[in-house]
Formats: sequence, C-alpha cells, structure tokens
Amino acid sequence: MLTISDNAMEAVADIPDGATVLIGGFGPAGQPVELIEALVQSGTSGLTVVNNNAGNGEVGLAALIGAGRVRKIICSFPRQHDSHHFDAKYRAGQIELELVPQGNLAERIRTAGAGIGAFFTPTGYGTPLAEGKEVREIDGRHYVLEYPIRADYALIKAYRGDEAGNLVYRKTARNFGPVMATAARTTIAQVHELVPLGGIDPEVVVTPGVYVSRLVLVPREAAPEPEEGQ
Amino acid sequence: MLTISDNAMEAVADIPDGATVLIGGFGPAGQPVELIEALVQSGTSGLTVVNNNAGNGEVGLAALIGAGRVRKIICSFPRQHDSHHFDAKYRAGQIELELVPQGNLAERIRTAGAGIGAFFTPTGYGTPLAEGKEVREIDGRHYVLEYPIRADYALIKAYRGDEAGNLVYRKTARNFGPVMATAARTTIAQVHELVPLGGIDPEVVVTPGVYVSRLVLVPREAAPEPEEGQ
Amino acid sequence: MSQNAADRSFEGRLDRNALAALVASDIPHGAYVNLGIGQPTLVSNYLAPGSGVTLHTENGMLGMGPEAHGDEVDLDLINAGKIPVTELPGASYFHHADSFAMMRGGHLDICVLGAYQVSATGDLANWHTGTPGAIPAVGGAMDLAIGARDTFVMMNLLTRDGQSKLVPECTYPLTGLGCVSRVYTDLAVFLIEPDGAVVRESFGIGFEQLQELVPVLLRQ
Amino acid sequence: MSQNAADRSFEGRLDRNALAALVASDIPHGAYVNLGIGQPTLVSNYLAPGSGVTLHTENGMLGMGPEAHGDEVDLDLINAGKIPVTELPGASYFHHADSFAMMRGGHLDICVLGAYQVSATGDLANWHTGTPGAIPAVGGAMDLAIGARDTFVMMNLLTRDGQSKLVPECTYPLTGLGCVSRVYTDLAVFLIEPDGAVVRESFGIGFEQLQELVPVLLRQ
Repeated sequence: MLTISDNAMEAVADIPDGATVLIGGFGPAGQPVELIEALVQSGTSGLTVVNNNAGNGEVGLAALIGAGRVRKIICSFPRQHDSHHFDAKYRAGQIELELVPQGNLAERIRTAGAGIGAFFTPTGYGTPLAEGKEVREIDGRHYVLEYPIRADYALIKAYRGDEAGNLVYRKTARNFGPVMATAARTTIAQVHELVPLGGIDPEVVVTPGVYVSRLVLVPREAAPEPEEGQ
Repeated sequence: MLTISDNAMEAVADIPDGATVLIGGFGPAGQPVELIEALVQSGTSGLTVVNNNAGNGEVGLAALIGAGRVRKIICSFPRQHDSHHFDAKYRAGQIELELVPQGNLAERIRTAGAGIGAFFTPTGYGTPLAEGKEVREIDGRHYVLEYPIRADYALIKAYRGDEAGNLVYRKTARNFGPVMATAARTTIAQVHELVPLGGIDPEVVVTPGVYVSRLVLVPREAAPEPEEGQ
Repeated sequence: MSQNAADRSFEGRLDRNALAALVASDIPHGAYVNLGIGQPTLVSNYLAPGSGVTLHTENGMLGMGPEAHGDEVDLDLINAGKIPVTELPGASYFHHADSFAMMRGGHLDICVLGAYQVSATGDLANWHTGTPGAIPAVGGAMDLAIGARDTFVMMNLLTRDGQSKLVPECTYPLTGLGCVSRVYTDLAVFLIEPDGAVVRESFGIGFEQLQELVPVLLRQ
Repeated sequence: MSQNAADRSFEGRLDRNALAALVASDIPHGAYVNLGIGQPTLVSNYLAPGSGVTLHTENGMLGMGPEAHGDEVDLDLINAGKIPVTELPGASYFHHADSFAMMRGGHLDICVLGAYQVSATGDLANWHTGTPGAIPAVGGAMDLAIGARDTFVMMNLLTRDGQSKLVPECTYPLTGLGCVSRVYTDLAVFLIEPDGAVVRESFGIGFEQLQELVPVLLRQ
C-alpha cells in the first residue's frame, strides 16, 4: 500500500545498516539524487548497492560511497572519468566489487521481480566474468546460469507518479527504474510531479502502483523544462 | 525493415506449410482475426500454432482449426464453451496439444525474444505438466526448467501503428501481442490506425518498430468507438 | 449420506454469497488481489468502494472495475473469464509476460481460487478431474496458485456425494504444492498451518461433527 | 617498428573518419544498428538522413538522433557514453531489461565495437587490458558483442608498438567468443569466415606486406 512521504529523509529513514539497495539511474540520468543524499544524511552504513555505475563526481551515489557507507557494489561500469570516490575506496580495499555485464545485471534484477529462479544467458560465456559459473549448451549455443538479484529496498526516480503509485519516466532516464521497482521488498520513488488518480492514462503506465511502496515529491529544479509528453 | 502490406492476404502470402506461428489474443480480445482469415484463404497447412486458447466460435483461430490447417497447438486453455472446432479435432486425434500454464507460456515466448536459453520457473512444479522436465531447488524453492518458444511468424493485432512499425495496443487486447512480436522471425501486425512517423509519442510505444516486419491496416468496423487514449 | 441430505442437515451453513462476503471482509485495506474464475469472482461484489482493494486480472490489468453492462461493454476490456469489465481510476495495462511476472514474483497479496480438493498441507487440485477423455485446460491456475503471498480457496466442503474436499492427500491432478493458506467453505474456514489444519470458525456445525466429516486431523 | 613509423609508412591508410565513412557505407538501408562508445560513434556522422538506419542505444532507446548542442541538451536524454543526444521521429524508449532483451535476442542487425584484439576465429577482447591494479569495467560490451546479427569491429590494425591486433588467439581477457564477423582497420578490412580471415580490401598496403604484419593466415 502506497505511502506519500513528506520528504526524502522520511522516505529512507527505516533503511537499516547492511541493507541491499537497488539504486536507479544510468550515470546521472534517472539517478534518485535526493533519496541518496537523504541516505547519506541518515548515517546508514554497510550497504550493498546495485547500480549500473559507481557514482559520478560528488553527488548522489558518489557521495554515499565517499562517506564510506557502501560495503559492496554490484555494477557493470564502475570506472568513469569522475568516479574518483569509488576508485579511491576500491584501491584502498574498502569496497567490494561484483562486476556484472550490463544486460545480465538488468535481467538478473528483472528475474528477481518475476519470480524466476535462474536463467541461462549467452552473455559472458567463455569470459572471465563467467568463471566458476555453471554453463550449458542448448541447441548449439553456450550459456551461463545467472541468478536473481533481490533487494531490501529500491530507490528510483520517475517523472510523474499518481496516488496509486503508478509511474511514468522521462526519455532515457527510464533505464533501470522499472525493473528495480519490481525486485525490492520496499520500493521508494522520487517524482517530479504527483497527480491524482486518473492523472496518468492507464495505457501509458510504465511501473504499475503495485510495485511502489513510497512516493516522495521532489520538484524539478533549475533543470531544463521537459518537453510535452510523459 | 517494415513493409506496409496492402491487405491481409498479401501480408501472410509467404507463410509456408509446416510453419510455427504465434497468434496473439486472449480469447477474442486482441485476436488478429483478419490475418488468420487470410491464412485460412491462403490454404497453408500443417501449422504449429501458439495461442492462449484454441479458438472461439467460427471465426479466426477456430476457423483455421476447423479447416484442418493446424497440426499442433501450444496453448494454456483450449477447452472453452465455444471451442467446438478444436474439441472435435482433438477427440478425433487430428490435432496435437501441448498444454502450458499461461504464465510459463508468456515467459517462454518472452525468453525466445530475449535470447535466453532456458529458465527455472516455480509454476507447475510437482504437477503433471512438469512430468519429465528437469527440476532444481534454488534457495529452498523448487523450480522446473522451461525452454523458449520460437516461431517463424507472429500474427498480432495492435491498435495503432506508425511508419517505423511502432505499435500501441488497446486495454486488455494488449495481452500476448508485445511478447509474441519479439519471438518470431517475421512479425505481421494488423492495426486499426496507421499514422506517420511522429504520430506515436516515443514514451508510450509498447512494441518498438524493430520487432515488426509487416503492417496491414484493418479499419475498425461497427465495433464501439474506442475512448480517447493510445 | 447424500450432499442434499448433508445440506439440509446444516441449517447454518453459508451460501455462496455469504461466503463471498466473508472472504471480502478478510481482505485487508490496500491489498492487491486476484479473484479466480467462478465462485471467487463473487467476492468483488462485497468489496466496498472504500476498501482500497485493487483487483488484478492476469490478462493484463490492475485496477479492474465491476462487470460492464450496456454501453460500457468494450470487447477490448475483459477479465480472465473473458467477461467484459470496466476500468477504475488509477488502473494500468501491461502485457501477459509482465502480468504473470507480477503474479509469479509474489507482488499480489491474495489470490482467491476455487478447488476440487485441498490437502492438509495446502496442496491444491483445481484444474483437471483426470477423467479419461476430458480435454485438459490449465489457463493461469498453476501460476495463480503459487504466485500470490497468500492463496485462499473457496469451495463447498463436501462433494455432491458427501465426500470431504479437504483431504489428507489430493487424488486429482495437482495445480500446486503447499500453496493454499486458507480454505473458505460453506461449513467452516480452515487455516492451513505448518503443523496442520486449524478450524477458525464453523457455520451450523460443531467441531466434533466437522471432524467426523473431514478425514484430516483438525485443531481448534 | 614504432606505430608512428608504421603510420608514416602507409600513406594510403584510412584515418578514423574515412574508416567511419566506409563502415557507414556498408550498413544496408533500413538496418537497426548499435554503435559502441569511442571510434564507432563516428559512424553516425556518415549515415545520411535517407539511409533509413535506426540507431539503438542500450540505455533504452531506438531512433537516437545526433549529439545534442545548446538548447537541445536534455540531461534525461543521453547515449550509452552518457553524451546528450537527440530524438528522431519514430523513436521509442524502453527500460534496461527490454533494451538488452532486444540486443541479446538478435533483433539488431549490426553492432560496431572497438577492440584491443580480435582473433582469427572472431573472438573479441575489448573490455579489459588485464593490467594488474586496473579497475575493471565491462558495461554492455559483452552483451553487445554476442547480441547483434553481425558484430563489426573498428580499430587500428597495429598497436602503438607495431603489433597486430588481429591475432591467432586473444591474450587479453575475452569479451565474447566467435562473435566478430568483420574487422575494419586503417590498413584493411577483414572478413572473419568459418575457414579463416579474408582480406576484403586494403589501404596503402599490398596483400603480401599485410600478411607480414599479421600473424594470422590471410586469404584474398
């Protein structure tokens, strides 16, 4: 059942030390910066974080890593030109890294949400990232067995939410949000707009409200006005 | 690359005897009746058909089965009050039936489109429909290994298509269309409306054009006018 | 004794509508629920507009409204039983793979299903009588049985010839293993717990008499 | 010999832009294409508006337009290299699992990637040098390598110290096995066929000289 939180701090207040947290976004696009900053303020530590990257610059996920709150990160592309917080922790042996090919990362998260036990993927077969994993030949092609990535919490960013928790996203900021919303026990979404029931056409809902536990309104700042559309 | 076919007959003309054909729809909703009727007229036989049901009344899939063109059907719910064409063929031993739980049917089709080799599903474990299948316990839960359902052709019905082949559906007529479109070598869609590029908001596309090979316009008949929306 | 005899001998037994009302009253505010075809569909008649309950239909919709009548009928908007229905504000549509991912992934709170038999350990048989020559059809039954957080069964406790449908072990082909958590019947509500079946309440029949009818050790 | 020496000794070798133009000219009308980060991105500059080519970016879009500038920049609309881009008419957005299903499922015609090494049997190494202490990052490389119907590689044929990057067997960590079908280099275009590497054309270098540089048996 949906809760509308008054602010980001309240929305993340019960995330305990040691939790596994899916964090949406592909680089900065779709990253729920305000929710992550609230997590930094809350002081929660020992987190396992799942994100495509490992933080950019000084804000959001980078700040969480910089503050030493992340014990382990599961991601596809940690090393970026502005991932210095992660780089320093990694080189100092202060953060564990599980590197996952991006498509397998997305599919493992979907699988968790979809109640599938495991799946055979061709991606990574024969490479160092499949070492030690079960492999199988099916119809002449080689596959690696991959398991779901489940989480306690998901923090995601959408564009618009309604009072049933239905969400729509904006352009490529959609990325991991819809699958992460399905794979956590508690999904917390920050939205730029909160509309009444009926405010989103049922045909265009991307994340049905059943997947969303908490919504918090974070008005769009000085960023460019979005074009017309969902 | 998309072809706009002049009519349903032209769209299905190259489907050969013995082909495997995914046919969209859940009962009558979303069933591409005009494409199926064209298939009946074309005379193609020995088909393996994948649909949730096994035909209703006299039209569409029921007519195809009644005409003796279907060698095998893969479906979840063949027996309905108006499935007499199927019932007769089945009792006469003239059609083979592979019965698949509905969720496994949808997921096996998605899996084919998504390049996954096989997946462990909890659905059906311990039941007659899992007999002879590989099973495995993962994290204390029992699963059955299921394989993709790939096809030569998919025949689906959407509401609106654009000149890039992008599709949107209408209400619960969406059902199997979007996953079937991904799992066939050639996907043929009938639409009620054909609009120019830009005629569908990129945020609300359900089936991206890459999945669609042929579109044919089948104007909505006397049926009730749809409400506003996609 | 025959079922008719049995019926008459339990004056306080619940009829289908009273049973549906009871199930509805046990569904918590805000729950996401799937109601199976047949008897379970009656439950929707007893979910008050303020119940906050959201109905899922596995053919691709959340926020399903009541059955459609007259001008409301739209052949593109049907439920899993292929009956025209309506759409409530806050609804959403999705495709079949997404719909069953929602079910199988444990996101729905409650699924209410009919049954031929339920075992003392919560095994469910509701898709096939196993009769030779019958055309089998499973639909979404196996997915629904194991998908929701709780699976409730609604059925008459006794068959037409007076046999208990709550059994030590199902003899009909199974739909799912250990998936049923509650059994709502005309004569009693049973909770299927790890250490056996518990009678939560009974209707027009005492515990001892119930135990005589049911070949499963019951607890009060 | 050093790469600089090598560069100077092949006057007719293609520069990055000429190579990108060549790749673009080999992409058929109507193709769906993913262009990897770095050198492959240049190919988009040579796809004429009438080419009918639709670009996929794995972060969730088909119908990607050119890089955005000035007022066009929208931080919610970026490519896989996290560069702001634009949207063309007929575009569509989808989430990451759907995007990689599209790639992995073989629905895209061509993927163009950079490489550290390609083997004579089409193995690709392009994600990790294996240098001790380097932070590994794979992104979508392994999915892209094996997903499209054809995977083309664009690279300089020689390393800075003059070693061929077309090799009998990759020594760098692999990205995918047997996945590359064509290798576009500054000195030659190689087709990776079941029975070995074929030189389709060469630039400023003869076949014999090319064979001397490349430790893989070449065919004409």
